[in-house]
Amino acid sequence: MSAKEQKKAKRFGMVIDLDKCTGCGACMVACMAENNVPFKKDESNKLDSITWMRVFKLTNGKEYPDADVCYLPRPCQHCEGHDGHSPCVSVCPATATDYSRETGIVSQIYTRCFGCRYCMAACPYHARYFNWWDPVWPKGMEKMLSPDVSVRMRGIVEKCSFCFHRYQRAMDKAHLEGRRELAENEYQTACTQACPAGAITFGDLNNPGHAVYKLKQSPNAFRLLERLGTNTKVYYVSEREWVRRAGDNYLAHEKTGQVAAAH
Amino acid sequence: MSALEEKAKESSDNNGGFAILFFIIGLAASLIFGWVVFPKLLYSQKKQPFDFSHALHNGLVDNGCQSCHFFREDGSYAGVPKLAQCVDCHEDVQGETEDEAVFVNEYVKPGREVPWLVYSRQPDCVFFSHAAHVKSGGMDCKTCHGPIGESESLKPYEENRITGYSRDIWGKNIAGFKSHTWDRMKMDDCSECHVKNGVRQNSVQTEKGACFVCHK
Amino acid sequence: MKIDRRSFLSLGVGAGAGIALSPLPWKLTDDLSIWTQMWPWTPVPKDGEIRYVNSVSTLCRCGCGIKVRKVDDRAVKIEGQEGYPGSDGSACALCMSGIQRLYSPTAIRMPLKNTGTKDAPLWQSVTWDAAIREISEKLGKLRKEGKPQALACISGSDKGTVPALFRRFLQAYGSPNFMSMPSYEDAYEMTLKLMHGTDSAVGFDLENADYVISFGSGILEGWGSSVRMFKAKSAWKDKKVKTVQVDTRLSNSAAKADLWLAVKPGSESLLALGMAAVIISEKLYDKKFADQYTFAFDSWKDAEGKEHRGFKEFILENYSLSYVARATGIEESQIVKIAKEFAGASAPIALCGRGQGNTPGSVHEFMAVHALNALAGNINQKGGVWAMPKDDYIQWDEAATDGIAEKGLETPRIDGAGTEKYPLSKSLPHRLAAIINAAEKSPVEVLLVSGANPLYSLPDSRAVKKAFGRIPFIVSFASHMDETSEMADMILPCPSHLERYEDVPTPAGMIRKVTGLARPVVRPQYNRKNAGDSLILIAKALGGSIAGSFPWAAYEECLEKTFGDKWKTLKETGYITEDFSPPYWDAAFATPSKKFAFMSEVCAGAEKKGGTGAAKPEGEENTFPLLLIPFDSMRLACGPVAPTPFMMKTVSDHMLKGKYTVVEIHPETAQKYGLKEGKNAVLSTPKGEAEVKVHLSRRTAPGIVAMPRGLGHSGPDEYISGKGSNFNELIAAVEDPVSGLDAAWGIRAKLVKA
Amino acid sequence: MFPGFFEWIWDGGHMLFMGALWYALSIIGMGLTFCLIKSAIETQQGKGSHHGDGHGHH
Amino acid sequence: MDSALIPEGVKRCSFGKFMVFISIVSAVLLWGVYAMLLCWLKGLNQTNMNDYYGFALWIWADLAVIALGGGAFFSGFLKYLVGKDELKNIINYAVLIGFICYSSALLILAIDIGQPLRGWFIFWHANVHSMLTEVAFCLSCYFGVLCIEYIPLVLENRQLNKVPFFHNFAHNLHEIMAVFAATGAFLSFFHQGSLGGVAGVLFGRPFAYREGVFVWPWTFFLFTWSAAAFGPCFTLSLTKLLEKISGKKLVKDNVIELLAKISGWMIFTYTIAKIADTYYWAVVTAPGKGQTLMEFYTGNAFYGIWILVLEVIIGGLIPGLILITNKGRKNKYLLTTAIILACIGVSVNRWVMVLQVMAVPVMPFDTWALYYPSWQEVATTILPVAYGVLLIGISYRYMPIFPQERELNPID
Repeated sequence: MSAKEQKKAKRFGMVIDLDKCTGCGACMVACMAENNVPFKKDESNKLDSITWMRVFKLTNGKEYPDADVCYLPRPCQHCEGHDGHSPCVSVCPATATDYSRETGIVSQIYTRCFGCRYCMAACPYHARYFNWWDPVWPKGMEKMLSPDVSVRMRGIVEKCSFCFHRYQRAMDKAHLEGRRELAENEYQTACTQACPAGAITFGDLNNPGHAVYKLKQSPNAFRLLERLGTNTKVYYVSEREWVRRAGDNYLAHEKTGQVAAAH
Repeated sequence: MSALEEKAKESSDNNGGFAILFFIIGLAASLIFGWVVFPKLLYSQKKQPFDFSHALHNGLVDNGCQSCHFFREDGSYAGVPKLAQCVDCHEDVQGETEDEAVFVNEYVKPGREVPWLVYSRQPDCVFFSHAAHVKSGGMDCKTCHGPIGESESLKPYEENRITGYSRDIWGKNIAGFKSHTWDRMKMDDCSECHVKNGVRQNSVQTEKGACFVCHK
Repeated sequence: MKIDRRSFLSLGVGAGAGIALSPLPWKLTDDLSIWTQMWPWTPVPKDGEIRYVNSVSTLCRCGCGIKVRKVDDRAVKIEGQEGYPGSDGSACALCMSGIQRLYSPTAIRMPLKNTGTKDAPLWQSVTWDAAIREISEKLGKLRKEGKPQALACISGSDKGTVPALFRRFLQAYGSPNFMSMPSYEDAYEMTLKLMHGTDSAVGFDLENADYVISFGSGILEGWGSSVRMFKAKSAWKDKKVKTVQVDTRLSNSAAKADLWLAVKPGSESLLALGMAAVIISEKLYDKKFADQYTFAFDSWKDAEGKEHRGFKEFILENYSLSYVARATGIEESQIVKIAKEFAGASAPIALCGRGQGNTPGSVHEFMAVHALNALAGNINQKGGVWAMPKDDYIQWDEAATDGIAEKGLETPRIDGAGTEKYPLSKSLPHRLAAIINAAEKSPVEVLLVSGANPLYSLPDSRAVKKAFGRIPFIVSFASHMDETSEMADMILPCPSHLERYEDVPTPAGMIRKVTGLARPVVRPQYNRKNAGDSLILIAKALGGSIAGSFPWAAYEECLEKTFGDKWKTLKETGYITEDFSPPYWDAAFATPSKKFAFMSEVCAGAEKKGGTGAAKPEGEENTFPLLLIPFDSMRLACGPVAPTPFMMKTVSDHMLKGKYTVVEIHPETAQKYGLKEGKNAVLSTPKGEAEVKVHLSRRTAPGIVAMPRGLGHSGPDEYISGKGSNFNELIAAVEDPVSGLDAAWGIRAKLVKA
Repeated sequence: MFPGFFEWIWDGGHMLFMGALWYALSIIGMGLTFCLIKSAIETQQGKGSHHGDGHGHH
Repeated sequence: MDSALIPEGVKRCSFGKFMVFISIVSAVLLWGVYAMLLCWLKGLNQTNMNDYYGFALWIWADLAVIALGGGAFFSGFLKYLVGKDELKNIINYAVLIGFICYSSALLILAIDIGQPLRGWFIFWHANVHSMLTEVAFCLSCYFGVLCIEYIPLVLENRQLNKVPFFHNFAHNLHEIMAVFAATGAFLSFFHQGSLGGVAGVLFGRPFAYREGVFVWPWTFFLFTWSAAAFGPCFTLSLTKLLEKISGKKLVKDNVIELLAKISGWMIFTYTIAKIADTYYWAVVTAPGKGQTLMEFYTGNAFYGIWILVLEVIIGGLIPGLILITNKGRKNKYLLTTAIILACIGVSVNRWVMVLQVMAVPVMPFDTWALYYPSWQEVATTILPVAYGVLLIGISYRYMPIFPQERELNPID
């Protein structure tokens, strides 16, 4: 069974069209609502504000009126690194974060994590968040919490899970119906579903039948900090060269998209 | 520790043996405390709202456990029955037991859900798919839940005062030993079976099942 | 033998060894770590059966079709409802986080009476009976005194059954003073009235347009039916439809457009007219439309033989390319290029209404932009601008009026709408504050507020606050505490949007009729009544013809009767739609000439040579050297509903930092006034001042201060209030000379280091 | 930490790391035990007493 | 009052004076304990750390004290394994300082983690691929060794030594100390390296990342080397400090000079290795990841190239050069300057490898994150200092730390 399963290994990932992303923030809200993300009275210090999905603002640095901005939604990139050794997975001392070869998802187990924050130091995308505070919901509002996702306690690290609970739920249904495989639309992340501009596409990057498979092959597709060898599963697409260039560190003479870590 | 013990030993010829005696007294007392008294202190005993005979009901239904503990259409598992499932038969007191009367008068009539204490409730961090185990894995209920379907009354619910979890998760045995598959429901017990059956050994970290199989 | 220290030591060592060999320390260590997973103060969500309920969210202006995920009777998540017209499968951030409003601790749970003062309210809960009695007694007395016109109402909208019930109540009561909160839809309505001669709402066939030019409309900032706009924008990208954004600031719409035309502030209409001039002079306009279906395109002689100049000549004379280029800051070649592209496209569309469209704007500007659509011949055409008949599902009998009511209804409106000065407008609530403040005694003695938060949303909100302080009796129909409710004397709480039935009329810009139904998704939590129900109760308590005008037992019955045989479908499917195909040009216009009018008689004389068409911002340039303009964001809500905690979390730290609004200024401006990134400054305008933080950005031109709208709420919600400043406290309304609508797009300002 | 734990894998890395660890731990443990026992025996034999007051010898 | 506890043949200040000293230091200690309790009870929101700065002052303090405490293992290594017998005159003090440093390091780690009650997961559920696991294991084991090395010192107190068992136990521990020292040195070599590895393996952070051999990045070796090199300087500076305070010569010059000489050569060679490493990193590693050296040192308000100069030249090359010359070691002022500069140098290195790593943006559109510690962080960082001062004070007063003290300061 396991050898067969291995063959069908999935690599769930995203392709985000940055030319479509409007920076409206719907993905962030959908993510927060889906994943019981806590909120504080003041969230304007973005350095301690938990947003699994964060929309970064990129600017081209040019003078008015040649200035341009672009928004870049950044979920956890679910790095594969080299054979699943993503920057964060290999450093966690207590095996609280793991890479699944079955789905390609980097998990974070809140009850295992003891809050050393080494994974945060390791993640160049700042996709990991520490619960500096106890999560507190205003009286009565804890009613909105979803039982599908554990509420995190103070003192541990959390991050985007690609809405893995949706996969679990969908698999539940599949098991009941005697299936082991999910259709593309059966497992979609909350942000993908919520994006009104349709900028996010989610699916199995290994499956030629899924939309992401084709989209990631666009000549305008790139990944964040690709040359670090993080081997991420979130692809971005933009027709604008300055945006593609902003996705990685380039030396002045290097051409956009010409440098990437070998795998 | 043994430095002191040795020190006590060498202290003097006339009370050296006495020191050993005290050592033994201390040892015995704390062993008794740790093995016998401590578990009693650690767990609080709670009574179920009223008693329930699985055996009796099991005899009345056609479909075994799934008659009441069923799957919902979305694949999720309904678990402990809701009031609505019981009222069909229990609209009025029909049997002779006091417990049924309690059920009908205190819960059915005011339309209040029974606050059952669930022995097998896993911690919130656990995702358990009954569908995967029962439907795809072909497991029976007994493997994890034991012969509860044959029980005639409900045992007291023991709750760990510190963690708030049911004792059945850690197991009755305070040392954590088990003699049946259903004696404990800790992660090790899940992984034992998963490893044995080779269920998707996909974790990069452990070469066993990945964390997100059972966690949420 | 003696028991000495050593014996005790032995005992201790033995005990220690025994404990170590027992499960106690190990189990305790384990349990303590497990305890940290389940700290009693960390909530554990209860599991249950998951169900989805469809409804329509009324939080945003467009009304997003939503699908609510429930676990037993708890609503846990809101998603977009597939297939819902317009929003189809998505919802805006506000509607998506609506559960936070449902379960907000600031929800008003029972009728409240203010027993303190307006400045320091002291809320006392009262029974519904007592509340209704007190209100009806007040109202009864006012009528007895023969001044029913002293009752006024501010409604969030003028569409749908609840606003209709308020309008009806005022009519039966005898007051003409029903006001609805202004928006760009009012300006469009007036534009269509003047140019088409019809009483209609504007519709845009966005999905079929093949060239889009937006004159400041925040396509991606919440303008129109926001989710529909997002979807349209993405579709344009896929279909390679060119989009041009005319904007002073690099808004998100501008950034996403294929071309951003960074015009000088307030010169949008000039650019439109400049483009018109190019189109006319290059003869690129739709000749068939211009020749056959327009009036006064060319110069003409009237019956008396008097020469009248036509639109063509007027434009060519006054809007030369060089002048327009100079005034807008857009290069001549660019204007020509855009004009040619626009006229050359098969379905070009030009949109108007700045930002989210919360301020109506200048009617001339709308007319200038609409003239472009006309020149392109894209009126009532596929991919063009349509004049849509308004929703007509409310067909109630005329409200009965008695003598007092009739007399009251004859008095002129307090806000001046429909009077000699502004005969075309229906409601001008932004004028109310100044009128009340100028009067010796407030002409409004009882004010009903429903679905609106005028104290926050109207310009010059300090003056509004002062005016509201002078109104003797304010009744607020609200579900949550907001700025206006805090000024009320009585609050009649409404169920939240997920606990009540309500019809949701066709959203702005749609090209078919859509009526949605918001429904109770969860069991109502508190002792609240729908505004319609409260109103029916008040009417019944007042008796007479007023009670007679409200024949329904309850609001739900009213809804049911209103929709008649459609009610069943509405309730089952959640919405009903009705396709609409616009009439051809020969039957489309209802002006005296039955033709499209480029220039309306009403505006004659108002347009001077080379006029910009835009309002002049208030303030002296000497004292206030900068221009303050607002900008909108989808991450903030500017309507009657305040943003949710989730939305506040998404707000960039370039918009809000701690308790300060962050304003955008160009680095050059910063240098000129000695301001630094992230530092505090005092922003003042002729209307007020606020302490802000500055963010240096090249998205705005030098000399401009751009400030986000939707911040600066006050009130009990600690997640929303006390954060930043309300833009409306700094801006003043500028009356459009034709319509009286607020045409302000900015105000002069000063920024000084704090 | 111990073979049989969920996190344990029988691979080179684990064996090397844990081997070194257990090796060091056992040296420390054995050394300490050796000293304790030796000292106890020596004490029983009456060594180490500077003050000939009769204590510590049989 | 406490004269019965004071080692024979040495002079100590009056008990009253000592108590004043104890009280003052204890007050500081209590302040630290209060801050520590705040962090434990209210959580790490008491600090100014944030999601960009997950490692901050504490981890720096942790790495710094471990590097500075490296004098213990390296002196032990030199004495027991290399056979530099003269070092027996300073090894007790080195062990004491090491003990303080390591116990402090463990305490800091216990405060620094978000879930102290789950701290044992690092052992129980160990992930052997993590450098931090290696650190935790070796650190704890080596702390055990230090305890074993420190116990005989305690037992040699005049009163405790009267107990025959204690006397024998201390003696026997001394007998096989070489075994412990060897084990300790082995463990130390590893965990000092692992601490270097903590930053060096972060392949997502070009500022920290280093290539290396097998699983170990170059920082692994550089850290071990630097701890061995700079640790003795800390031992020496604290010896000088204690001599200054007590007004007595405690260790003979030849011992000091021997240790200084060894340290000097270690520092010198380390600095050359560090320069080579920096060069390779600046020319090959970082550009390979798309970044230039100066990108790491510009565009922010604090981290300039000065910090590299301070670390490598002022805190490395200069003290190294002073200490390898006979003249430098003999000159009291030069020696003192060199050992202080060396301590600064290694501390700056640890700072850079912790805090600057956090501060440098990696995503091109990200910005520098600067940070300053909260008072709770400062207090909990001072806590181990106070604890160390206290322990040195007590140990010096009641235990025969310096074998040469009696000889150098005869009481008439």
